[in-house]
Amino acid sequence: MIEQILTASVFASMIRLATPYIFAGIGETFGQRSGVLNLGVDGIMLMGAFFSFYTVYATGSLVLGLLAALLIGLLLGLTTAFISVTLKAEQGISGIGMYLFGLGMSELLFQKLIGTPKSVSGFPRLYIPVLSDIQFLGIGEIFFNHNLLVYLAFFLVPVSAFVLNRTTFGLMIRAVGQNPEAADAMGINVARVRYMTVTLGGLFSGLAGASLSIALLNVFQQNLTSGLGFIAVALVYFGRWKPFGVLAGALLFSFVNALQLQVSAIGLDIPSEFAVMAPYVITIIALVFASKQTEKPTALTKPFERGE
Amino acid sequence: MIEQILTASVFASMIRLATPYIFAGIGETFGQRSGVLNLGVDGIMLMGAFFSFYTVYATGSLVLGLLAALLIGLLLGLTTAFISVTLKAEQGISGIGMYLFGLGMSELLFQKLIGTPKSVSGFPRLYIPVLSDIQFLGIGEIFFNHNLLVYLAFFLVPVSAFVLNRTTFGLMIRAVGQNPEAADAMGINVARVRYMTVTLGGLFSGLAGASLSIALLNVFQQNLTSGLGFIAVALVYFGRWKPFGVLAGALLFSFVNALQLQVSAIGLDIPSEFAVMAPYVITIIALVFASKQTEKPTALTKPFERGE
Amino acid sequence: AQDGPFRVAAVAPSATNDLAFSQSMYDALLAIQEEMGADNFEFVFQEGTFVVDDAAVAIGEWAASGEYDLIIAHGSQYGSVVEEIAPRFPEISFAWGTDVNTFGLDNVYAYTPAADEGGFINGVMAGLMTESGVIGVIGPIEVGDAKLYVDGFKEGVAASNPDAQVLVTYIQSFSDVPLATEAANAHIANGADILTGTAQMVVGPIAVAKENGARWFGTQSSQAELAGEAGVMFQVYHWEVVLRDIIANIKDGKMGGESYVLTLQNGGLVMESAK
Amino acid sequence: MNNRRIQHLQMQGIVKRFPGVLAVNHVDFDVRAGEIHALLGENGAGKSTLMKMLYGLYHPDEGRILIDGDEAKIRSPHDAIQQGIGMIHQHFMLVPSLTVAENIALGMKSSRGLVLDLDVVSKRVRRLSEQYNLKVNPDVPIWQLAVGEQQRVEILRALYKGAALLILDEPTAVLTPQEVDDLFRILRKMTEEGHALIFISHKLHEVLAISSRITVLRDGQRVDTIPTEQATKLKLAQMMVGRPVVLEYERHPCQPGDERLSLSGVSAISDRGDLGLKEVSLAVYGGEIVGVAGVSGNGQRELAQVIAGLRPVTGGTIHVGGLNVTGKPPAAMNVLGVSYIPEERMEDGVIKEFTVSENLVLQDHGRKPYTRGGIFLNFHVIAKTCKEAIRAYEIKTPGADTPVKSLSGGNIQKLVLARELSRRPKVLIAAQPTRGVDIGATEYIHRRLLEERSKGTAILLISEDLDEIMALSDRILVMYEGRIVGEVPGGKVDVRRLGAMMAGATLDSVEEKA
Ligand SMILES: Nc1ncnc2c1ncn2[C@@H]1O[C@H](COP(=O)(O)OP(=O)(O)OP(=O)(O)O)[C@@H](O)[C@H]1O
Ligand SMILES: Nc1ncnc2c1ncn2[C@@H]1O[C@H](COP(=O)(O)OP(=O)(O)OP(=O)(O)O)[C@@H](O)[C@H]1O
Ligand SMILES: [Mg+2]
Ligand SMILES: [Mg+2]
Repeated sequence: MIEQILTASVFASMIRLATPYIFAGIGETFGQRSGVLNLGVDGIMLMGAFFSFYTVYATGSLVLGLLAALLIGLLLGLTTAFISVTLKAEQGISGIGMYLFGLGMSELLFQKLIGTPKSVSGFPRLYIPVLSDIQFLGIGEIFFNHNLLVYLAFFLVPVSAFVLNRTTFGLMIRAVGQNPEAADAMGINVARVRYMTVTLGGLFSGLAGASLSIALLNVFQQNLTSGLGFIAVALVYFGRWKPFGVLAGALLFSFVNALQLQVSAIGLDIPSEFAVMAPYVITIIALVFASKQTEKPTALTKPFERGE
Repeated sequence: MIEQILTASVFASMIRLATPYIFAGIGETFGQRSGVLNLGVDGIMLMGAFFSFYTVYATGSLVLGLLAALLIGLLLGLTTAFISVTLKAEQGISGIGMYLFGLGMSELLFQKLIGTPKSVSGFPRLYIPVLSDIQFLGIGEIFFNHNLLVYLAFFLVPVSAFVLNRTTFGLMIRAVGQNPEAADAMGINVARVRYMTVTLGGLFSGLAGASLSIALLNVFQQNLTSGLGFIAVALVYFGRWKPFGVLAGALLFSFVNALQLQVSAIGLDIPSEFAVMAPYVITIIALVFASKQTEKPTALTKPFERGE
Repeated sequence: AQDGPFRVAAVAPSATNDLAFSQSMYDALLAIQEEMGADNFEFVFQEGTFVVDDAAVAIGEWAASGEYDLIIAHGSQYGSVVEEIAPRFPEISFAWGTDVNTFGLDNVYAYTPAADEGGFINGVMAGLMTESGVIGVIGPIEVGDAKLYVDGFKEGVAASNPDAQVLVTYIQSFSDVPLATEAANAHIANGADILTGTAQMVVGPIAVAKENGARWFGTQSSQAELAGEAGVMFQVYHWEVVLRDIIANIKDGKMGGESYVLTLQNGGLVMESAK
Repeated sequence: MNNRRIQHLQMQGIVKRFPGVLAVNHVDFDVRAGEIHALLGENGAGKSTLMKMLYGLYHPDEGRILIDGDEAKIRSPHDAIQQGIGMIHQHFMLVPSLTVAENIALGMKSSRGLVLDLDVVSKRVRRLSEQYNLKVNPDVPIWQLAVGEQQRVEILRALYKGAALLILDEPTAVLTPQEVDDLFRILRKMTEEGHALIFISHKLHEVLAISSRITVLRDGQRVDTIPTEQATKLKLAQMMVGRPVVLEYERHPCQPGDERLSLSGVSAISDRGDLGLKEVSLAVYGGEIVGVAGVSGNGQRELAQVIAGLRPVTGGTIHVGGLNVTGKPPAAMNVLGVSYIPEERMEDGVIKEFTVSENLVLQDHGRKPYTRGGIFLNFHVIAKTCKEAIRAYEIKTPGADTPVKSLSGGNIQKLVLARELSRRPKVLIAAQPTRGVDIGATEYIHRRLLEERSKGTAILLISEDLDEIMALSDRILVMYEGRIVGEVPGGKVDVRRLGAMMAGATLDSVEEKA
């Protein structure tokens, strides 16, 4: 029974499901560590998903599709930075604004330019000679049977952790997120650091969108993400502002989802109460066990102004 | 042309649309003013909507339906308070947990107990002798042709403003939200005040749900609110933590929606770009004009612990 | 797989209780099972599979197991997967929708509803019934079968009553009941005495029609019970028709190559009137 | 309001442990109606912790509290207030967005039941403030008040609530000499009326002036309790630190070098939106310490921030080493060799959550040798440099990787000093460098500043502590309402004269009177 449920394909599915959460969550982590909450992730994801999809649909080029997602992510990230850093708008509500914008605009463009749901052929699964064939514990299927963007997402986790903890840029990000006044007094350009992290976050959100529309789902439709970006924001809290924490949250969350799929695919009748309660129970458990020693950026959502 | 668009029925529609936002937004205002962010509003609304609907469906009694909504709102409000005040969980993520719970549980119960969408006869429109007949400027139709819960929502706005600004309870709420350490040192029980506001918020969210399912729509269906509770949370920021600010935001938001419906209902062809951009543009404008002199509770989302 | 019961595996993007797209297929499979008997017909149904790669894995595993006679990919986003996997398993039959493209493969069926047909009929009736000459339509987003239905409805009204006004509001959401309700209210306020609409948020407009003495035309499934005396006519999808044909074909050895359209003619679309 | 009087309060055998710290170790303490009992001790000696237990904020692990012989259970501030105990905290416990009257009404019963009676509260506050000569407008929000006024609100609140016993935790740390005099007048009046007072301060002369008994704590233990008549500065300092302390510094005569820093006609807007700095001109030369004296809120903070590049200038020019740096950001000031020890060290000087070593390299992390290629941090070098600094500056910390927030105030100040001085500054701005710092650390910081002076650094010392200004400065500038109203040479200065100038009298008028 257990072997029937916990098959290699469940774990492979978990890894695929986790991919967009990782992209978006890591991007959001950079922003939040520097003190900027971006609630508009989902909107940027939708725009990234649409632009990459449309580019692939129109040109057939996956590379151009990826570039389109990066470009729109960059632009909307810059806009978010402008609104929250330069205009110093309330981050809670301006993020909702960006979400509504991305949601509406991607839908509008979709209707004008495409019309009905179409599919494209997105990033193919990569066959990695020896690795993909490992039968032992299903390792080949679980880890080495995915498309490029899946690998990229997982690769970005250690890279981001390294950047945050071991580089001068990371030190500046953390300083700005914890105490912008002190960072400013130490000669760090608070606004510039925040512009960089928020724009980076936009870029990652764009990638997250592309990972859906041209790598995992290969379709576009209105509200393709259906709130996935908000869950990614929640995962940043869940992961205590650490890239590996975000990864763990994304995997846990995706595992529960994959498990539910598998349970219904093999025709098991598990009471649906279980399915309903699972995310809630997991959330609460995670909260209780979450270390209180967090890296929480104390200046999160606080705009910075000299002489205040 | 303008008279064709800005009819009395558009304003009446605005007032109806605003009702659930007002209930939920005012409830959230109490919680936030005391320093607790409750992101689970939408989940509590769904549960309130379901329980009141089911009670009316089963018993035919509107009074019992209202009580059911209040009861479940109270219970879930207490749960939220327990998680955020006693367990000191991260408010961002625990709210999402409550949302998922309410969403899943209301859907499950709906399927088990009712099955397919049904309708009930909810609160009827009240005819108020002289007032409802005022023809001048359509005042009778706009203001005095609604059901009891609509009046209740609007009545709660000045009451809440009074409670917050002019009562000892309101003073405690504001102190706890701004500086819990100082409030504690003055002998105020910070936890108790927060329990009360968050539970009150739950109660109001339950009412918001009931206003949909047994007063305005008189139907229930899975995810009946479709994220309305999240917008209510955003309206609290928009309204700068003041009941009248929340009211203004709810009316503005609902007015834009009602206007768009009217425009297409009279067969006008307005480019959909307008519809898409409107909420975003309004958000930004509101942010730019929003007074920076806010009542923002500085301890928002911060759990309180003595000796830290 | 010729001996024993006929076995079907199906994958769909949303939940089997969505009261819409996925549920319509799930209900159809249940109906077939009822007809043929649980001994002769078995099926598994993987719901909530919005990640195409996951669907690909499931479809691949089902195909490779050789245990299934028919694999249904219920969602237009699964087209590329079917196109890729089906050629490798010529002895297994695949069906996907909603679309008409079988990729020129002999073991692939495609299916789609002609929602404009029932829309047209509803429209003709609405045109004849309206007294005010104003008819309100509440749609979600201008795509797919919602668009087909609304366009068919407009043509129907134009055919029976060229003077009647059909006013369409797309509320840009499949689920926002409060907004759909006020859209219906706006139509009523502007003189509409007949309403119609599509997608799951129409429960709100139906209640509005009832409350204001207006009449309601529906689509996708029967809303007769909910609409009560307001209800007039409903276009109901019956995927069983397609499934029945496909199963008979497979038993005869014809594995695919055909595309089905649910129509009034073939009984895939049924007009049900309110009592 | 509570009219009960406490005749004798005793704390017996009190113990309080925090994870890894024995903060209070079997301490006996008592206070009687009509007396002021002073509590002395270095940073971290346990003074605040002991008092927070009396006020119900912490709970003792052992020991008991007796009020007039009966054991009292004080589980929360609410209980303490009920017993007639009031406390004025080291960090004020006021809600900034609320008005004075609202802050006082907070947690009190209203005469109108659930509805607030702010007008009644205001009236009573006015009456009380006349009675005690404590000028406060009850209807303004707290954030508009200067620190001294905020303290008056705290005292009024305690009086309003009828506190029979009042704890004052470092009430004078942020006050000017005049304000201290006013405070002492009020405290004496309160003792005459039968209040019992507990007074905490690091300033020995204040303790000698106001108290009737003195208890000294060291490392959580009570060293001794003595009547004030038997105490001297030197004796108290020795009891606190556990070794002899130098209270006078040797100083070489000043040998001014080149002009390092000059301001001409500099103006700036304060946080309150008015002109906080009005056409200030001054110059500081290498090898001298220029002291800036003044009452809190007279533009000293703005002056320091303007020079550090942290506050925009609305008029005038600033030169460093002959270069015009007006309007340059903090980064440029760093490069030019301007070091800044900010007044609010916890807010502006360090990042509390960062480790000691991260804080030490915060400014220069992007420069060699702390980085490789400007991108990667060189942890090896950072660790080594940090260890040296900890040793050289005697920073008491468990290690280089300890978060700064778990260090004591004095040690955090040493850390800031270490960072700023290790950069070999040409100009050093030191704002309130020893505020809230104990005698031992103060002595250390003063010696370091004098060392820096003999190395030829130009030092601008901004302080509200007149003793400090007089002990260290070669020249003293006095600020009043954003202007420099006078300059006197350092050394032997008439405190009364200086005080009068700080209160707004001009140099001429002061000289006339003298
Ligand atoms: N909440 C706490 N948790 C852990 N340790 C604490 C806490 N509060 C105080 N301490 C520790 O207890 C000891 C005594 O601290 P306390 O604040 O009483 O000193 P103090 O005498 O008031 O010093 P200062 O003159 O700096 O105000 C210190 O070592 C301090 O670090
Ligand atoms: N943004 C602000 N706008 C107006 N007033 C403020 C603002 N922020 C703080 N204040 C209050 O104004 C008061 C006076 O501030 P100011 O900086 O002039 O006094 P100060 O000398 O420098 O006080 P301190 O002794 O703490 O340094 C302070 O007590 C502060 O609480
Ligand atoms: Mg202390
Ligand atoms: Mg000052």
